[in-house]
Amino acid sequence: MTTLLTATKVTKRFGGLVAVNAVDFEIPEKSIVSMIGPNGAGKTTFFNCITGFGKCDEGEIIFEGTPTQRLRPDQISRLGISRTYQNIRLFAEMSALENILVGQHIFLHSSWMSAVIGTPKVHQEERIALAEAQRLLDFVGLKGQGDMMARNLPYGAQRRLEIARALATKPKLLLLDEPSAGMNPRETEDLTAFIRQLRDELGITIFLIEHHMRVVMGISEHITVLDYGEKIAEGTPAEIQKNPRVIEAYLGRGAATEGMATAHERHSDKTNSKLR
Amino acid sequence: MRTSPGERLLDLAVSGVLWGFRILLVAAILIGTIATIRAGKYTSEQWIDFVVFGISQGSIYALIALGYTMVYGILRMINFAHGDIFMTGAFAAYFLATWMNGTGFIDSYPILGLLIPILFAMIVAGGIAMLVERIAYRPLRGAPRLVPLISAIGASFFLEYAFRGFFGPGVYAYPPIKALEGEWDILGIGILKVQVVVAVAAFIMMAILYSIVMFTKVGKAMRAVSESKDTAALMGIDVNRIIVSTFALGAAMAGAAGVLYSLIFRQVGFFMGFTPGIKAFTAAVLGGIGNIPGAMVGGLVLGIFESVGPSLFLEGLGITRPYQLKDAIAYTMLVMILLFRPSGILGERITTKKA
Amino acid sequence: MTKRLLALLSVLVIASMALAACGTPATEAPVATEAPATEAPATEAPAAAYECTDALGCVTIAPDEPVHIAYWGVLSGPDSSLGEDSKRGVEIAIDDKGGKILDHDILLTTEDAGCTPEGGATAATKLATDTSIVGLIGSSCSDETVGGIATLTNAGLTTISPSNTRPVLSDPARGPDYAGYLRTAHSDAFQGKAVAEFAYNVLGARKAATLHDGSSYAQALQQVFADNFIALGGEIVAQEAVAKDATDMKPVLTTIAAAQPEFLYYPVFVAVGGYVTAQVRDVAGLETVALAGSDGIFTADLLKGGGPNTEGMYLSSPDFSAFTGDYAGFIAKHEAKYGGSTLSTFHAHAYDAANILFAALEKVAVVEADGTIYVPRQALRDAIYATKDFQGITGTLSCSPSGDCGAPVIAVYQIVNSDPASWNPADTANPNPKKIYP
Amino acid sequence: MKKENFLWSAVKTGLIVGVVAIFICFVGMVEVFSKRDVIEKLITLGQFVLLAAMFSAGFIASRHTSSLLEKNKPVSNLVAGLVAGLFTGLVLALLVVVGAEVNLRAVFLNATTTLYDVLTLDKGVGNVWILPLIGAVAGLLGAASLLLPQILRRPITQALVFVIFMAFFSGLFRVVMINQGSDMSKAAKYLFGQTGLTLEGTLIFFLGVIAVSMLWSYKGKDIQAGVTRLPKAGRLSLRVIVYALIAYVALGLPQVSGPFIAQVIVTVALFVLMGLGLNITLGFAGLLDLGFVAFYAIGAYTVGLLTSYGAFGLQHIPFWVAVPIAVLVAMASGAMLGLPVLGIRGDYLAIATLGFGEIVRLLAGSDFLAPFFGGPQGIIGIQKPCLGTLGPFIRVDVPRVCNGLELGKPQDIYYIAVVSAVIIAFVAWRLRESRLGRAWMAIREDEDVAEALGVNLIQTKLLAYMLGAAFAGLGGAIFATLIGSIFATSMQLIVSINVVSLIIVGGMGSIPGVIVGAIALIGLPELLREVSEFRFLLYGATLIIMMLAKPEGLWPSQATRRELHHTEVEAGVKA
Repeated sequence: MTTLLTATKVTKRFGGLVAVNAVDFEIPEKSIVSMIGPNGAGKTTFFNCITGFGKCDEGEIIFEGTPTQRLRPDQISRLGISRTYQNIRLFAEMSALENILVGQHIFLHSSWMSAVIGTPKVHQEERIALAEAQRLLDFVGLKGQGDMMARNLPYGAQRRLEIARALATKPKLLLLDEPSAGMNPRETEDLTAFIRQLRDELGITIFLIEHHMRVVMGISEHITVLDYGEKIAEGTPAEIQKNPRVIEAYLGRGAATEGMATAHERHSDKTNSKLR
Repeated sequence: MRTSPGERLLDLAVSGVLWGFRILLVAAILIGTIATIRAGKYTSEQWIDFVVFGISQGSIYALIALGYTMVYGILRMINFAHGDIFMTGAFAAYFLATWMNGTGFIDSYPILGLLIPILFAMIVAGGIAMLVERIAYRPLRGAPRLVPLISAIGASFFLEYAFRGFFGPGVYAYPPIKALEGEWDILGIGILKVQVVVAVAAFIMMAILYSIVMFTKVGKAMRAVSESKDTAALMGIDVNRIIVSTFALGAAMAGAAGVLYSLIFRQVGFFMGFTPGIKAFTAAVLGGIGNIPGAMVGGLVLGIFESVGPSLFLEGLGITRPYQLKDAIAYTMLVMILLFRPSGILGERITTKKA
Repeated sequence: MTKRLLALLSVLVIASMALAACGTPATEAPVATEAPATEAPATEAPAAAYECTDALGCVTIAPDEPVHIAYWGVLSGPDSSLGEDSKRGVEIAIDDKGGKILDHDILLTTEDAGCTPEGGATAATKLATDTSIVGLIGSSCSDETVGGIATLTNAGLTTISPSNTRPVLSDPARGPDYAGYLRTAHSDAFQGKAVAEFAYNVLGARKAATLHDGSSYAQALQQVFADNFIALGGEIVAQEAVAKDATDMKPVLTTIAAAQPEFLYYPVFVAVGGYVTAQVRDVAGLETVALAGSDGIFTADLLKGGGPNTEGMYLSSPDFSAFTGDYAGFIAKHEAKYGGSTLSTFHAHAYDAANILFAALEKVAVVEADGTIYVPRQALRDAIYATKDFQGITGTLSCSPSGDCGAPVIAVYQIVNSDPASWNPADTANPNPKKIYP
Repeated sequence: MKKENFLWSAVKTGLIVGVVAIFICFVGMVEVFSKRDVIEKLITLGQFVLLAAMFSAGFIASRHTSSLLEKNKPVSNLVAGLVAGLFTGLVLALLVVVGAEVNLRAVFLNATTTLYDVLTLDKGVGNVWILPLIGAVAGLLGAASLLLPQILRRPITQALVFVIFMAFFSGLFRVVMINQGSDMSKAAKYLFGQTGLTLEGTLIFFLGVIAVSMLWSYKGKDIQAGVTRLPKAGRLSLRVIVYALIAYVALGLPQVSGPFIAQVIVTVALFVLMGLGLNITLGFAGLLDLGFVAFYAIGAYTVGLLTSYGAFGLQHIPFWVAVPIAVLVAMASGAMLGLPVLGIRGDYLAIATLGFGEIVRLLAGSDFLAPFFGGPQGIIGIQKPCLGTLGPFIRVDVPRVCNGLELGKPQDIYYIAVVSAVIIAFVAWRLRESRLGRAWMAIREDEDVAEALGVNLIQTKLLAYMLGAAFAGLGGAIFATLIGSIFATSMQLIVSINVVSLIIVGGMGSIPGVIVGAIALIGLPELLREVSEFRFLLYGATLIIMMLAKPEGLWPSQATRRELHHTEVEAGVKA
């Protein structure tokens, strides 16, 4: 298996605080890998480094042989990296369909002038894009809700729409930031199956941050554990579950799995309240 | 997928132009300054005068800017009517002071003759601001960001032209305080008494405001509300009351500024708030909007740039009638500072979520 | 969609009904502007024998209708005191007529022109549409006239401005668009020259500086002064400018001080004038410089804004000793009607302008037995141009073929008392300011 | 919580409205309006305003009473209205009494004896009791109006509003009608007096509107249903007819209405152009630009410099050639502005652009650049557009002769302006529906996410600035030729503020909203030039009221609309 993304000694500081400290990381092609760790461990920051949101201070990230740290987020997305957000960030005042169409932006090439004139090429392009957007909408199970304004969709649908929008960029690597946050067990199960489907059917490599241990352990092939910005462990789910440092990291703050569960719940509360 | 050559060209052009712009500005300033200084038209006393004039003007900008910045900090809203609140304060003080002057009170008790109108102006301005907040802003809380802005613009027009209706389009002369005529000698420099009083009063006022915000219960509540209205409400803070008191406090500062302004410039009229309002808003942004010390710094920087800039930068560049372009300098400075520090001199670095 | 369509449809039905109602004559009758007010008095009043032969047509006023005149000028925005001031002059003139002319009520319409050319254009267009208007007073700002005068002239109207001073407006080569334009205010060409002569010959100044506020009035006037001063042999050591809304003048005055002038001329408006005067003595190097302004600040408001420093200041203005009429009486009426003092300089000019219009109207109007009035427009215009030795309160006025009615007698006054209450240039015993030149 | 006594609440309402009425008096409105009639020789506008205040006091009190009392008792509603009106009248009476003793004029200029005369109907202070009496009656009527059944209330309200509207603009209608010829002139004189409606006119309008409104409420549903029942082809032809009618009205309007209305419409169209431009930068891309007048100025100055035969004209090129150049120059300046402020966000951007607008105005009017732009003396002698060829230069200071049709009058410029506005609206609509439009909106919603989805922020934002600027530049170009002269003083910050306001009032991001907003905020005030003193007062009040009543704008964007439609459908399905 070839490596899709390699990160070497990635470091990010906020003032005196080292959020991510010299983390080495690899994502094999067509795999599902996860990153876990307590709240504030630097997982999302690491995500941001990969997608170019906040440039990392040191280290190197190479995606399919291209160093990405000097690229802007839009250029990185063109390389084939796409993501979702911890607290859903849809374009609230746009319809669901339009949200996905924005995701297709990089595949549309008509200039504004030809759009004004309305050349046949533009119409053609738009028609294809619309069909594709519709297909993605159906794919994530939002059939018939394309005209709904994103902010008016129910929570679960918003999550799925966000994934559909990320898929519209035809990514090779999809970064999911706590996709199961705020979901009930039933929805979580569906989600797990859906993520698998993405990898198996579309061949997309998945990198996920997740608090929900059942999801993580269930689908990940490889797990990295971050604590205080440092990588404290990595390996298969089975290895991680046994790793003493991981247990300590979580246990040290209270209870082992309960602790994780509470953290998770607290977190999903937060996301919920932010929604409206 | 790789970036297209056209796109790379655009990137290059953008950063080229940006840097060109920065370099050009800095070069223009340097060349202008050097040329002016080498021409030696002004004595060092005159340079000091320029700075002193700038400080007194700047401290008034700062006082008005405080209101902008406080309201912005809490509501993320540009209170466009703030300049006109300043005007209402000046009018209130004018009528009181004229009456007091008629009775000879001001001449016999100059300090009280200064303080009472200021207090009165603060009360009137605060009251009007509360009224404006109640009618034009409160029902719009939670509306899209620009809706309160338009309402504020409407309030600004309304106040201006209501006062024009009340008091006519002419100007009124603020009564002079005899005790404040002449100069004081400070460190060997003769400085006008009025200017000293205005600058000192402005600083005292700002210090009081700063301590209110930092150390009192209300101030703490204000800061809490500015962090998050919801959380503050959960903590048992009456958010509405805090917002109203923020408006009132900011408006009181503007009212006081109105009196100080009238003391220096002596003219009170219905349109007097417009330009200082815009300038103070600029000052607030310059310092980093939402930040109280930032408003002070922004006001002073703006005042000094306006005063010194035309002579120092423009004359050396051979630009005729430089003072006509005083405001252009102020705004160019603003853009330049934002180019180097996109969130103002003392502003928070992270502006992502604020907009 | 259907609902919206329907709403639209209903609006359109109403609109088309209205259009049909008033649209039919659009094909029959020629378009309004082409034949203004020739609206057949023959059909209207069959008894009347008068037939309008005027080149510009006539205004017909039925027995029960008022005589309609209009005032246009700046009535909103920061400059509104200028326009409001003139408007009051017109209103007092109407009051003095008892509100009646030729036994008809006088109806005054006002239009805001906002001190901008586009405001002037819009106001003029609106007024030109109203065929009942006989004559106009206005505009306030020269910019407004530039924007609107062609429209008014072409509509056959005549306007008398009380406060435009830009020289080009009454230039002999001003062009046919200005045929309907006269003014009782004086051209700045006279004024700048008078001040220059005063400064050079009387005060003996050789180094002068000027300051203007970016308005076209001030900029032009200080340039006239500078040209004349240089022509006399003097030196202009500094020509500076500030923005119209500037308040802190000390920096620019410091710049002027560096050039060490003996005479500082700032022919600006009241706001800037007040600020400059109040602050000028505080600037090192300008403690003793002679100060001079012009008619833009020839008002008690300058004393309010300028304070004690105004004492000793020179102001050029129309010569008030030539004010033959009862200016004090005018001021008393003003006080009674509006409370407080006048707002600007040109109320008296507006009063005179209105009276010139009335006089001309009384001269040319044809009054029928039943009270119907016909006002031939060209004749009215000619009558205004023919005004000679009119006894106004600003002096004895005669209109030139290029539209200058104001007596170009410019005097220089000196302020002797900085108390606004003492302002009375027309007083014979204790005038303030006092005329000192010529 | 114990509910308030309804009488006490009515007293409060009466007092508050009374204070508002005093405000209206002191602003000077009552006195000035008392010189204008609503119905000739019967009721002046000033009296009407006061009556309306008392009436609404009664109305508000009555409505409040309904909410206070559990059981609906019409008598208490009427009593509340009476009390409220009475107290409003009492407050005003108090003003008269106090005013007779104390010289309020020392502070409030409009507290004149004329005002007191108006308030007491010229009957003197001794008869001041008449005020509360009138107040009580008006309040009672106000309360009674609430009790009317809906079927009557709506037509009466509509008729009243229409009559007031006609009375307010009577001068305008009268002049337009008189200019149509003698028949219309007679009709005009029958309907309109010198400053208001005649009694006959009032009755005709009042009854006419009531009739139409009643008809609509009885038959409206049938007509609506009739249209929906039409076959597709029928509806299509109906639509074609409607569009043809619109075109017919648009073409004929300036010829009928005369130059003033044409000029007002041109002004509105210019603001529509600017509004559409800013709608791209602000409405679509969310970039708050408070210096938008700069591009307008640049467009105007470019045309001025290129076509003027005055002192500063560079070339006497034809208008039609100058306009595209002006648009391109404005576009370039849009890029010039856009580049340095690319990284600035939110309100920082607002003030930076405001600065840009001010810099452009200051430079254009400055002495420093006066040799190029005329400084305060402006650029005059801008050539009018000519359909046909322009004659050769004869002298620099003489306009070239137009061999053909010269479009000099406002009615002619009208066509240029309206056609431009229609074309630009179409362009804006196409842009909105394109990939670029979606990218702009994505930036407006969340800049970071848009970038992460591959939207090139630099390119997209720059295009927003450039296209917005181009539209405004076109507006400026037409402005220059309409007025024939340009001065820097025309390019004030207030223009930018107006443009921002009209976009929000119309509905942000909505193209028809821009047009509606421009009509409401630019067209109406232009028509109100007669009441110039209160123009901006009313304008300010309107802005506040509109934001309170319809914060989403008068004609919200399609997304909102579609959303509403969607919920409607859902509701339909459920039902």
